[in-house]
Amino acid sequence: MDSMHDLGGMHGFGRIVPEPHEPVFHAPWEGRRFALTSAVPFAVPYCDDQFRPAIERMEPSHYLKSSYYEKWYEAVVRLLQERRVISAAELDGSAPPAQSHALAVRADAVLPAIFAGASQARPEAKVARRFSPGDRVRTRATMGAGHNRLPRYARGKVGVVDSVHAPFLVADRNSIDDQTPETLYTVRFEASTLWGTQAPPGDTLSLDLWDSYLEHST
Amino acid sequence: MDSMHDLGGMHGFGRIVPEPHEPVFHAPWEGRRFALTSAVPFAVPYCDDQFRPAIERMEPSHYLKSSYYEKWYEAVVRLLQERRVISAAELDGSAPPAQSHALAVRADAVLPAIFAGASQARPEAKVARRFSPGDRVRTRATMGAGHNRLPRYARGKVGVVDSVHAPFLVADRNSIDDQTPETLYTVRFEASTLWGTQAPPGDTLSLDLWDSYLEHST
Amino acid sequence: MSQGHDHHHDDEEHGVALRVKALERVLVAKGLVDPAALDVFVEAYQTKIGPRNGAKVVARAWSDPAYKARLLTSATAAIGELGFSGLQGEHMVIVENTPETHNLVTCTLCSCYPWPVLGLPPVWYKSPAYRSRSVREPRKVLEEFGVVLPAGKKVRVWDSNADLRYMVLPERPAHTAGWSEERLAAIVTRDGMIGTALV
Amino acid sequence: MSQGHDHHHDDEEHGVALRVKALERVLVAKGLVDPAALDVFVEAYQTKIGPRNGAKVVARAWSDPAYKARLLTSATAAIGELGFSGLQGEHMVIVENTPETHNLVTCTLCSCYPWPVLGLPPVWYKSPAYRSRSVREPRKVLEEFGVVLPAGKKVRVWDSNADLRYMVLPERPAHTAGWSEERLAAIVTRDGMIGTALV
Repeated sequence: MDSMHDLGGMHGFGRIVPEPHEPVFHAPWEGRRFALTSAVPFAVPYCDDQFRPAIERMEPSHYLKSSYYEKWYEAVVRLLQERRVISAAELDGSAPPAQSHALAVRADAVLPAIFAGASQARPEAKVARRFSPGDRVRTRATMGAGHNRLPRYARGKVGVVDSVHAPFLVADRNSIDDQTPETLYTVRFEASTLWGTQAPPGDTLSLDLWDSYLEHST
Repeated sequence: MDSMHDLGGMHGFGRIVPEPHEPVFHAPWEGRRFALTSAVPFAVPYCDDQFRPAIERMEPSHYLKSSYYEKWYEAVVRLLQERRVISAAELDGSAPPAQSHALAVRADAVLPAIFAGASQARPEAKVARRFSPGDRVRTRATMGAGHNRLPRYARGKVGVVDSVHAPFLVADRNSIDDQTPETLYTVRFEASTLWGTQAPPGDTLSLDLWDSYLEHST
Repeated sequence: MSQGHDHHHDDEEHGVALRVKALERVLVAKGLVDPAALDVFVEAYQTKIGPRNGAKVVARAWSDPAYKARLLTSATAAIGELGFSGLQGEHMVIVENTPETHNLVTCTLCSCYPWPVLGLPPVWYKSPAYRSRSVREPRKVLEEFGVVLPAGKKVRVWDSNADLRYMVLPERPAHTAGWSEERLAAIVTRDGMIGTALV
Repeated sequence: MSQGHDHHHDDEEHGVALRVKALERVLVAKGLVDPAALDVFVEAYQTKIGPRNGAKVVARAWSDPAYKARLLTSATAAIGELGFSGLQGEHMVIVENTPETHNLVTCTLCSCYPWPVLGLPPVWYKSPAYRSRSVREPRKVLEEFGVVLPAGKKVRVWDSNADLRYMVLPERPAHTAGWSEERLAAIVTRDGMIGTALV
């Protein structure tokens, strides 16, 4: 999906404005909103690879204008509605909330869940490992209309495999409930390959790319 | 410049909404605004290749939200200010307008100027013509931070030269007052080259590309 | 623009109108524009330069094989024969729809459009939706415009990114045999010459 | 967020606060979330999980060569030794700044960030400005943050686009010889571990 989220290398967004002494949450409702989006997937399971496309489907200028927690909030509401867990009428208060069969995460389970994480590695999976460190690889030139994690700026580009990792679920497929894993590689690109000859020689950029994102290059 | 204007192939903009019986101008001020942006370059010469980058420098979400005549209006004001033809104080009314030395286009010169056009072809120029119809060419993989007319979706892509045109001023250079022309070619790409294998076989897309945008391909 | 005529919208529009008027006043006072010249620009694109010009070109091409041949090889000159020329049409290319091929014109980078034959572009042509989708999913776009192509017909998209300006020559409908040029011109639509309609 | 506290902004903020409260009410009523669990999430990231964790990792690596070796080869496990683990840090990679190389971490596609060691990302890290520019002109970005690199130092950018999460191990400042881990940890900043500061 070549949506507004794929910002790498775009011009026109101006200066970066750090906020001095930025608090974790700017107001109680911001913390509450973060907590809601964190707690919901325990009751209504969805993974990041389903959550992210829900964000990516936001209307582009709204995407640019909204804060990140706001994006999360909208994505959660969208996912809950699409899965018919919640209705528009329940949301706007015109219908009383119907009891769901899902199980809310208990307060005492939260910290253990945070510290356990949610790894998408599948170390035991038998999968192809077509590339080795030092191999020159070319990334796919085009991606489809579905969710994927190959930024536009790195398509059809030649880099070198830096390291080989475990098999991981592939974002593209996992977003549509296909949990076939693939080997993940860290691939290093010369900055000049990505941005042209003005880029300082020797500067590099690395991305983590699944096996099917790559082909051998000369 | 990889700004918000380079929209080709992006997802998320929704349905196209034609306006039934759309008038040429929706209100008198819209016609007036169009006319202003059309008349000013006669007095303060700038070409489309300088006008467009002024639009492309708009803040991205503002770019998306504003109508096209609004973009023109802002670009004209920006160019006039950058060239010190008009001051912020004159614009906001806090200083009286100072008489300029530029010559406004006369009413009786407008129609002849419209019908004459403003060709950027330089048919007599002696320039390289490295490619011929039928040649396979690859477009440049990266463009710099300057103005250019090679959309991101068509970078590093292989197509076939369909036709060869006259030498034309090159947008990139013309935007910075370098009027060295180059041969222009129409290059045809398979849709699947640009968008992937989901694209219907046989569908194509054509772009008009200057000599330096291309290299020979196998 | 015609939508959402609520109070907020009217306020906004009023603000823009005032800003435009203020700029005109300053530019006139500085001697950079002549209000009478502005009138000529507005009137030219409201009355002289619009899709009726393109329709005449199409009708002539449908009626006169020799003209059509000139139009397809030397579009700018052939269009000039009918008195149409100038800004944003200095280098015209006519792309012909055939039983095998449907053509669609767009401009993804801005709003390039063949003014001498089609006038100023409609708002939708300049919208992010059309600009983003026309190149990537032209068949879906055509469907939204009500154009369903027969299976096997190829789509050619022309992204007007440089100095050439494109206009589509639609297929002449079968039922128009013997029609006068004037009658033919009356059925040719702006969208037909962009490629978002069949005629 | 701290800027522009005008009336309009306050209104908007009030609207968001109400919407969040309304959603919480509905989700609680439906049995999808437990308000007490929400409290735990908020508290965890306000008090337990933040850049002080990462600073401890850095200070340990600066003080203990064997730990540093483990950290650079098996980052997740080495970070786990200090009790930090979990969501958005399941597969950690530590990238070491050296006299030859400066590292910068970003996420152009969303907001990936190593939560167990750095907590939740600051607003600027998630901004279009940082996401668009960090990969294309990292040196200009660093300059804006006040980091001017000596000539010849290479920049390596890490765009966290998949399952790995990156943290920078800054160079230990020369003047800190003999300092305790606690004292060292106190000088390590969040930005130093993102790469937008030297320490």
